[in-house]
Amino acid sequence: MNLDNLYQEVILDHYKNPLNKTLSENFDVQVHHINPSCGDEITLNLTLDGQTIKEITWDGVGCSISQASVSIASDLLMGKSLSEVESISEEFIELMQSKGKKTGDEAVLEDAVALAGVSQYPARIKCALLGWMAIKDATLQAVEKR
Amino acid sequence: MNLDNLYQEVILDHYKNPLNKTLSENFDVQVHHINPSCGDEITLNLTLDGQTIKEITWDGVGCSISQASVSIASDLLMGKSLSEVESISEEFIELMQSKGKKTGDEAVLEDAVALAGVSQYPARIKCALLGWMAIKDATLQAVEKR
Amino acid sequence: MSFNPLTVRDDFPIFNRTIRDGKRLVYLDSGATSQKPQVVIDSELDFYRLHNAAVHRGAHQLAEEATDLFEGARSKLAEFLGAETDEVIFTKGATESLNLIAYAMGNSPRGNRFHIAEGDRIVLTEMEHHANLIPWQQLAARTGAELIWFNVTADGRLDLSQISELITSKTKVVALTHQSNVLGTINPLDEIVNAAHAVGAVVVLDACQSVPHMKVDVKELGVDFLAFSGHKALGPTGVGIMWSKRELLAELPPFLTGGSMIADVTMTTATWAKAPAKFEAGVPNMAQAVGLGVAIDYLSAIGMTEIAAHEHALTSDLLGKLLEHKEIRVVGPHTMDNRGGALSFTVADIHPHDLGQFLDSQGIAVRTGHHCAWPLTRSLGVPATTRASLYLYNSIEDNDALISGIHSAMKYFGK
Amino acid sequence: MSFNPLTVRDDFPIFNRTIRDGKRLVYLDSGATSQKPQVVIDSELDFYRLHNAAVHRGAHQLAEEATDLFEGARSKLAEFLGAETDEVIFTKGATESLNLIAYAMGNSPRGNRFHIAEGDRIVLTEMEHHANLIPWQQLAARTGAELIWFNVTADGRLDLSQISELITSKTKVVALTHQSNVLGTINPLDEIVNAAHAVGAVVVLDACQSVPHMKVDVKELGVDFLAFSGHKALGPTGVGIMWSKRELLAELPPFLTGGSMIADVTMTTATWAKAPAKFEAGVPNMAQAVGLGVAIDYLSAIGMTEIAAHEHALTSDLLGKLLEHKEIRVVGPHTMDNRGGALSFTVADIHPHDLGQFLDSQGIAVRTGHHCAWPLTRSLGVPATTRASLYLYNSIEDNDALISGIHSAMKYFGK
Ligand SMILES: Cc1ncc(COP(=O)(O)O)c(C=O)c1O
Ligand SMILES: Cc1ncc(COP(=O)(O)O)c(C=O)c1O
Repeated sequence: MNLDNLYQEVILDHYKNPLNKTLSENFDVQVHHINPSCGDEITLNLTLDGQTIKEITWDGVGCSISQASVSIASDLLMGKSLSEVESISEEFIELMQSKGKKTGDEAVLEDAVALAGVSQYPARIKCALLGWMAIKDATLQAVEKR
Repeated sequence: MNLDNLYQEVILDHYKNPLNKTLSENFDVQVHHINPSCGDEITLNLTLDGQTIKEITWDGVGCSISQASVSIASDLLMGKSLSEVESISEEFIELMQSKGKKTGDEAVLEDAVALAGVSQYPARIKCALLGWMAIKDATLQAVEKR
Repeated sequence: MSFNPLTVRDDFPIFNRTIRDGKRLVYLDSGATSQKPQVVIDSELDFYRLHNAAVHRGAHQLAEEATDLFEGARSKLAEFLGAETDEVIFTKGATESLNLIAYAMGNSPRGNRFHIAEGDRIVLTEMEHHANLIPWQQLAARTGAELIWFNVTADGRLDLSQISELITSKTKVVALTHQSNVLGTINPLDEIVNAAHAVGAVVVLDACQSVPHMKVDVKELGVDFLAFSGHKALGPTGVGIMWSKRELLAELPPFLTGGSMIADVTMTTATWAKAPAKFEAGVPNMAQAVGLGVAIDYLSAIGMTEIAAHEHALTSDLLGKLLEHKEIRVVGPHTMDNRGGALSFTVADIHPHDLGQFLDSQGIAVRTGHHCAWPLTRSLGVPATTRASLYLYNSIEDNDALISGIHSAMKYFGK
Repeated sequence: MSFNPLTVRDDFPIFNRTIRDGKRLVYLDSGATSQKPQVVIDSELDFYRLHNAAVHRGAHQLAEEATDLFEGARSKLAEFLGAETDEVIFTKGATESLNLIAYAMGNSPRGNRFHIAEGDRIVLTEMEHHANLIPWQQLAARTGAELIWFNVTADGRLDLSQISELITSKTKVVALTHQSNVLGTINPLDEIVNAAHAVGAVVVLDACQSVPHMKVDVKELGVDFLAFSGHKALGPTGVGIMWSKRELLAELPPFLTGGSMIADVTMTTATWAKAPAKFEAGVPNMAQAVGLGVAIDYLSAIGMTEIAAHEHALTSDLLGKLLEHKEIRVVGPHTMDNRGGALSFTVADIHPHDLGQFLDSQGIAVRTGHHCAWPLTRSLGVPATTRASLYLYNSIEDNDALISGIHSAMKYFGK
């Protein structure tokens, strides 16, 4: 097992230069998620436009995996329809649980395939999922709110 | 280890024909002791006369060891001075804790030396001590009462 | 019997030793604790030797492996019980599991479905083990709730005739044993579960004497909580299970608090993780949980149906042989329907403690006393009994050793 | 150093394995859990293989032997701690021990010296592990008592300046850790114990990080309750100790209720056995208690003073090496007085989780995160740190491996 599988260039890039890491002033829903096992925290704002996610912005502290993952997810899922968001998220979760057996479909997951290596480090899966779970939660709340 | 060391003739005799096993009507103190690990129970009446135990009577249910031991103790300690009772009881407790290494001084313990074998069966020591503990408790209470 | 208990016995190293100067070990005390197969012992050993680390807490390889093994054991237990993985809580034993349920209910604030207060009722049975009696007495005392119970008939069955007086709209909890550790009685659950659910009460099942001996599927039973101890099911000491439904665990407040069970903590407040973590504060009994998983594998490989059939045949044989003697009084059902392999009896007026001691001198291990069900033995008029309890490694020759031991004891004590 | 850690390491089978494709195991996570010497593993194995039976419950030979071993372990623990035998309670771990104390106090009726009510105060410190924080939060919430605490200074020491405002006639309990699992700080007890006793309060000591590492004598310390976990002291998982004084245990109500802890039981009432039985409901974690006894023997044979000296030297070495680097921030005392071998630090702005992962790839096991002391790490402005914690099997080469691992990590993450 090579550490470079975990810390791919793409991940370190997102970690250093995270996307959408400025909380927007306006939003439909704001959520705050914590990873209690390591103390990582994230605040995430989400706005819907009809059946589409219009905007995701966030702020937080955490390891490279959790920060890169939310950066990638916010970029990937913004502008997608709710059903696309659901299927992409499911595919990502499956990738995370694959114990190194899947590489991920780049056509669907784009940069998120770089996180494939995480699935070989069970303690890190929660890091990679933190942002995705926040987005899922925020989306559900936003839909409910209407 | 031979079971006959535990169940000596003297013990089985006391078990079949227990001494002082009729509760007296008058007493200074009545105590009720239980061995919670096996459910044995004993009620014991005790009367002092100055510095001497005047009367011990009892009733109860229990195994041969507990029944024989209280029968022997009631007989042995009745009529003895409080300080004699204390030293005899201490000697008996030491015998019980001797893990088979002591045989007991017959001049002091009389029939109670027949219980020496109990010390090799740790689970039975509590049975043998049930009556002695009741007498000790009753004596203390009787002294306090004055 | 579709397996050979003598072959099974080879898996249990303790049967290689002898008792009291060379006697064969006739172990008839599995109701107190079971013996352990080598694979279970080895699994604890391997955990310490190869994978020991604090689970859920480290990013290093040992911690990953330990977590995998620990959570793997949870999955095994869940499958074995027909439960969801996150419904299985590791405790130190059934006693803790039952206290957990009672204390957590006591911690439930007003408005919570488990909140118990004056006017509420907690329903037990007269045949409960102290572990499923005293925690409820204490909860009743703390909350002002009323404690009432099903009586036991002279032949050792639950008296259901008063069910509609006992289980009413006031009833919040019905806690009972699946199989009596004294009588061997297997209690009928359907009627009780239906009555309880009809009034919105939950059913807590003490499965200490059933899970090790028969197929138990929590969904089929329909109960709401279930508790048992690993050490009675071929597992290590120091581990037990508390199971409940996901939606109930979500509502139930935690019991033990501390590390690894929180969502967030400040100096004055704390919020909880989801089950199972919510109920597993602290570094868990990891090696023991892993060992219990292996015990479950071992039982499953033989088959719970086969084990139950084996014990049924053995119990039937022993019950018949005990009932042949008019000096022997069997306390508990004399018939084999809904009856497991715990057989309590008295022999003439030989005190059980003396009988047990004599049997021990023959290498035969039984238990004597009130078996931690004192109210039951008192109500049956037998403050103490001798109990033989059977398991998969017992055989007809063990039964015969017991019967011949009883004969010799009667001679020895002059009866 | 009067013993050779490399020889000691031979006693611990886990050091024969390698990490991540052949790397030597550099285990710096003993603060989470310690590794186990072969003798401890063997003692559990032998219990199951030769003596397994339910203690205190049977009149047969196995039960006698099991009871002897179990009670023998209790005596060893008592001697080790300078306590009386019947003052030593076996629990499943420190978390249960601390919950036991808090819940039992919560069970104390009015008139009992442990009764806690509105107006009373519970005093903690800001450096407590969640296990010595949340149970008290919950007790305060249930009783209406006030929860207050000692602050921690910037250099990781207890700020005693407010002692007279904190410990007043309203104070019933002062609960604190002996050694911080994050900072390594060893707390001064004399002043706190004297202040508490002067107002009639009891002192509860969380000794998880002290008992395994230095000579702890309960009489000398003068505290009233003490808790620790076996698994951090070379012992098995699933066993811990709660100690208190005989006269306090006599007055403290029980916590877990069930079998083997009673004097008498009816359907509606129960009275309690004397300590230790009163606090040990159910079939205990027998094999684990026995294993802990053997761990204590092992520690005593090497000598707690020698172990403390060894750790002091190692800690001093590592602290010095860490402080040399301006990119490394050590959280906790930078001097060696009253300082144990838990070293928490951050490295540049590499997240501890990433640093830990990198070190793991080199075979180095550390812990990262808030170490179950979240209020502390938050108040120090470091939501997460990396922690190396040292024990008797560590050596200077382990320290050097860590330092060189940190260098490589800085290169890897481009710092
Ligand atoms: C200071 C301190 N207190 C309490 C605990 C809790 O111990 P356990 O999780 O073994 O119950 C720990 C360890 O996790 C600790 O380091
Ligand atoms: C029916 C029943 N319930 C509860 C218990 C308590 O189990 P443990 O002592 O393992 O916690 C036992 C066994 O002792 C039992 O037989």
